[in-house]
Amino acid sequence: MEFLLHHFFELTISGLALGSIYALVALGYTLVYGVLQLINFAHSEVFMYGTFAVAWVFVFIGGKESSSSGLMAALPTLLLALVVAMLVSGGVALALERIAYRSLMKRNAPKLIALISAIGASFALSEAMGLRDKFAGWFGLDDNLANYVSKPRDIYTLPVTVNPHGLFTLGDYRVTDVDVLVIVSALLMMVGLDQFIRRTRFGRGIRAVAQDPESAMLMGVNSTRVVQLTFFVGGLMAGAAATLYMLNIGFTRQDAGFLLGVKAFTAAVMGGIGNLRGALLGGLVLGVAENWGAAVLGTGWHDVVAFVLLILILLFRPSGLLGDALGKARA
Amino acid sequence: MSDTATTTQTLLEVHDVTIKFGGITALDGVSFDIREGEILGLIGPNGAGKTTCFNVMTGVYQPTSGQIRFAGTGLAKMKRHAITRLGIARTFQNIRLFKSMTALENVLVGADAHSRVGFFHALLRTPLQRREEAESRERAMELLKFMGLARRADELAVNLSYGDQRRLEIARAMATNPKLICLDEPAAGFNPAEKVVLMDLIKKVRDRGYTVLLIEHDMKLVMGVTDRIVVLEFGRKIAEGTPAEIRDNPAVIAAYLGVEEDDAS
Amino acid sequence: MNLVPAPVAATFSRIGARFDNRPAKITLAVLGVLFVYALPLLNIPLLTTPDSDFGGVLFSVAAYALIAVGLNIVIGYAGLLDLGYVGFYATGAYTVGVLTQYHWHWPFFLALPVAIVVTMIAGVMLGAPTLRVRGDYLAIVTMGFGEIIRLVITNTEWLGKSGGIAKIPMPPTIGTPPQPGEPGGLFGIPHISWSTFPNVVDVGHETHFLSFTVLDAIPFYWLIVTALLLVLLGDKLLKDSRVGRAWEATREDEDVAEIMGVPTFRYKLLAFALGAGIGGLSGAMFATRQTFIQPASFALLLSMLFVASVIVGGAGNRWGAVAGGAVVAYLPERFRGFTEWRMLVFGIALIVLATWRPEGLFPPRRTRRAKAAEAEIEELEGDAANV
Amino acid sequence: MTFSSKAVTGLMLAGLATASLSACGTTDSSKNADGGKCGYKIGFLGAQTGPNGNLGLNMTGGIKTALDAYNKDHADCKVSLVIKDSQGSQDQAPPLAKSLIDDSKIIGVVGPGFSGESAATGDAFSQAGLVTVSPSATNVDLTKNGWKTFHRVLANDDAQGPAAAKYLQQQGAKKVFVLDDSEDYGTGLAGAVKKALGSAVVGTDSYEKDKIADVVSGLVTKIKGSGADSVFVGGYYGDSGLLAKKLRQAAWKGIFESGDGSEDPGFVDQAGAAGAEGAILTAAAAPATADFTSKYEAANGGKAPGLYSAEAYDAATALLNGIDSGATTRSALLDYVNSYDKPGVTKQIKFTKTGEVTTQTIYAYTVKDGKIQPGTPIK
Repeated sequence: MEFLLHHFFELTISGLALGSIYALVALGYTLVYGVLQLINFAHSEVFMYGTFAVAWVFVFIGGKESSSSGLMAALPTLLLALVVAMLVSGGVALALERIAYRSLMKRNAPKLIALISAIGASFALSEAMGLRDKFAGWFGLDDNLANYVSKPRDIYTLPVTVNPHGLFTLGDYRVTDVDVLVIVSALLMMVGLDQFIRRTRFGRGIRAVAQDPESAMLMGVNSTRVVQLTFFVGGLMAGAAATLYMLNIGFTRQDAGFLLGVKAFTAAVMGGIGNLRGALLGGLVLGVAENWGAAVLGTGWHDVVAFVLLILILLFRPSGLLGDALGKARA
Repeated sequence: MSDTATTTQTLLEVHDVTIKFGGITALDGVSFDIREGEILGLIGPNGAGKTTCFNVMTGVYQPTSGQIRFAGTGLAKMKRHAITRLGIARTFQNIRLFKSMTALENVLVGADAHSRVGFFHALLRTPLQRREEAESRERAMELLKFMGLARRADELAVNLSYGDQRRLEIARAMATNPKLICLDEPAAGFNPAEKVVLMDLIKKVRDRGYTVLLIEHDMKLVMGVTDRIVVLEFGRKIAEGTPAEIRDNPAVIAAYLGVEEDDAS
Repeated sequence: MNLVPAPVAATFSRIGARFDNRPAKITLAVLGVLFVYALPLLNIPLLTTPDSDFGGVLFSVAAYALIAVGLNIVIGYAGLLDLGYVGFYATGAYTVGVLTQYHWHWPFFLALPVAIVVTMIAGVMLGAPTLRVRGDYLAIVTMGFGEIIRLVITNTEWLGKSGGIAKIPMPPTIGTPPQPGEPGGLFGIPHISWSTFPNVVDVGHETHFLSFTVLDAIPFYWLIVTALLLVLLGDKLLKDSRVGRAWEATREDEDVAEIMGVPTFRYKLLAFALGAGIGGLSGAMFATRQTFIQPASFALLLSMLFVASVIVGGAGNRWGAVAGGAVVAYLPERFRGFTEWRMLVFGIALIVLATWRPEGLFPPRRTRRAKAAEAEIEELEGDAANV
Repeated sequence: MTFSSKAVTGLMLAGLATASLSACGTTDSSKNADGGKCGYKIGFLGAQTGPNGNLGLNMTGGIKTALDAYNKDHADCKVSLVIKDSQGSQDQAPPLAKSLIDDSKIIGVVGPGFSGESAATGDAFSQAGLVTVSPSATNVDLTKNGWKTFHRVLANDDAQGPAAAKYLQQQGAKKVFVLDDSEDYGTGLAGAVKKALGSAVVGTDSYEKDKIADVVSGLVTKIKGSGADSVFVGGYYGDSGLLAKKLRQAAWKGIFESGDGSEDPGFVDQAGAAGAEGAILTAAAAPATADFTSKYEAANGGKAPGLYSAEAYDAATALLNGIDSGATTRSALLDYVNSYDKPGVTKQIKFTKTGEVTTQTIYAYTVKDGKIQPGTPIK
């Protein structure tokens, strides 16, 4: 406890940085759930493909040789990686919608079967990444692409180590530029999305379908298009999260998504699933609470803290911190 | 059989019940009694608080103030299934059957409310369990027959015709062996000929010894079948009396009948 | 028009089904059960896994089937999505581990019922506070519970931490106790070998009846199949009683069920506890077969596979659950020829199955009937539209 | 219509799967104990897929290197390798072990890969008399089970731990923070280090293997806050590398040490050259020779050897030497391995009665200029 108080700012800032990434991924869960009442279990893989896209962009530009750089020097590559990762994740999310869900949704299949399809898609996507050298081998490209596909089941590191620099001091912790960038850009993404949903025509479509798919359709909203858009936007956010994750953590592997996905989903539910601001709050609360809890109880209890907190919150606020749904009334 | 109709003992007592949702007062100091063996009509324009009143009697809502007593027992804080076991059953305005269960099974769920055997009896198939199961089935079939649904016993509820579904709801409610049976707009969507049959049916239900509370829009039906009528408007009771008294009550005519003409179509 | 009124005809056919076919049905059932018991000895070509021990694979198949039947009570009957079922599985396994080896030295068959009871209590303790939260939230709460169980084991000295519990005793052998090189048991049953056709009885390869050793998984398979059959029987008795009706009504419309006098919360809790108990039973069997358990064996992913078993088979149908469990445990083992591709293939297979048969391989009778009715209505509507 | 066409597709898929499977499935042709002069097989039981698939692939790479050399010299009587992918999971291992045991052509096994699967299958191998040589299972207790067939070509945690502790103190460490990854290997090694360090330990903690990304910042705070001048991590390079990087980024100046699980080029990749600089990695293996590296690359399509590759090579070589010498039954090969005494790539390979390798020299490797430098024995 004393330790927590001594290092309060340090633990809180790093918790916020991690929580921002949870929150961005949580958005994908929350959006899809809001519109389809579906747990998009494979969203974690959407994130994972984003992390690889980021690493690959860096390898493409600077080679696999590891080097280090400051944040400012890495910024141009980072921005390019952000764009590519968002597009890759968005694309994977779209493909996921098309292959794993659309025909089920069309036929109004039980929600649970969509969950199975999602689990299957999650396995397949993760394994496909783990077999990337084999796929490259089919085309005889495994030598040319060795930098990208070799050691497929191993960790894949970002070749450039971005060294953070202290900006200002809070308590006795020197807040770094990376901390600030991660938290601020996650918040900006979040605010942008919130505005997008609230103010644009697409956003209205999403809200309309979320509230009442049938009436929305009668009112001329193309629900397939809206669902696609929802997946795509969720994918974009996951791509952004992937970029920040790679900046902060610096490595990935084919199962990196699963671990983070569980947390992000927890964050989404904690905040109130279907609620965008809830995802933000849930992510941040989860990130910080985990960090505090681990500091007091030991790092082995890190995830226990997360899940116990979730259960407690749901017991006292059965619809999450901010209530569920994109403004939908409860039945 | 019908001798109970003449008793005047109070079965259910609604005393000064108020319900507020947020800032809206749905029921405002409503009081009335239901007497054993009668058919009581509860009417009022849309939004008058009929269904709210209904829900508070069956434990779906808790009253903000006031109390409801059933056969001498206060219903406050009682679980909904316990209220059912005490002897209040209901149907739903928008039909809510267990769609993927058969007609017979729907009724059996109601009948189970009073069976005493539990998990271990079921697991071990004890004689007691088998006897009770047989009795339940017999009773359920009898009720289906009473409602004219015997031939459709093994049909999934979702496959029944609209009218059959309405009748099945009544059968299911009766199966819980209630003292009071509350029908929430049972004639909604019926044509005049069907309504006549239904009127008969409701009387027959009462003749079997049940007390009936009827929420209904259709004045003709209400007037034809009820013994007494309570009229609600904006969450308040504005009149109570026999059909004849209500028909002549100027407040009712002003508040209700005019409106009714409009949306009776 | 039929000459015989429909209800009468229906009654007749029902009576007919009950009496006329009864001996045939019983014979079939007995033959089926015998076949299931004999399966690991028969080495049926194509069915037998070429790259892994068939007896061992069948044990996992039966274990998954058992788990799926238990989870089917929770998901299929009561309609509660439980993503943390592995927590109960772990609880059962660790109860046996602690009771028979780590802290005490009880015999297995004494520890087994205790394990079931402990897991049921765990189920009630988890269910009592959480069953009030809404459906999809329950999924994540239970998922958290599954992780909590694993993490608590990982961090608790008393439960062996990450090192796990080793040398868990096997069930006692009936007959001669096994010695090194001597399998013991009551008598040996030769396997069948098709490669030496027509001389198919392979006397060099015997399974010793009720001799529990690490070298032969088949007696364990018999043990767990017996448990599975008993559970299936209990499942049928419950499902056909008012308990089953109450579950079904609750799943269909909880509010209405409550108003019809069904204490829905109590029934949900019962489903949860029963499901948990069966998970515990399966975990206990796993512990004694494996003789070594570690928290790593109870990862979250397993819960997903368990749920997949139930849904793939057809939620709400006990035979569907059995089939689903078998598919999920068997396919990856059968397809070992694919080596590193097999998990990819499995993932794709799940998508294909979901798209191809959204109601599962064996949907419950009701779903089938409802589907048929829906199709009929659609057809009628189609006709109407054409006119 | 759509339904039936889908059904057909499904059936075709299933049919295709079955056809391709039956084509590549192995049938156990012989039930005799001895199946002719040639056609011997050695087995491998360990991960090929799953979270630890990379380590298992390193191992099979080493085995293939040994096997290629052997088969080149014995073109008339080749030995083949049967790989059983356990995904590193102790739950999947037992039936796979049984299927190795049931194939009478398999007379020796490299593996099982990890401690968990070793513990789950040791009894079965021992009762079947099928010799196993593990390239990577280091849990101390494995050799205390009375198994007759278990061997390993690397020192157990009890040998490595004290040496690692000693070396750390020789470097001037006074206050050590000890971490483990909550897995068998990591906790075992970290436990041994803790015991050897005694009161020099100023703090301990554990994270979950492969899940360090969520907790690494908290760990850095803790380590810095404890005032430790050095850190020991019992875990694999994916996790320890990230921790090293984050510690250096947070301007922590102490000594970073980890065990053989981190002695892989992946550690430097993960930590970055600056993060890995000066890190000490202990291992029970002598530095890989250039000769082995080139042979490995030749046999594995140019891929460089990784963690446990050399150990697997040594294990396979011991078995193959036995087959070469005419020890072609299980019992003969078991005897042969028991009395084996030849130099390997990593060390002299000779086993004690319980199956421990006798050479328990621990080497300390230091990272310098982005490379793991050849190690020196810890004395």
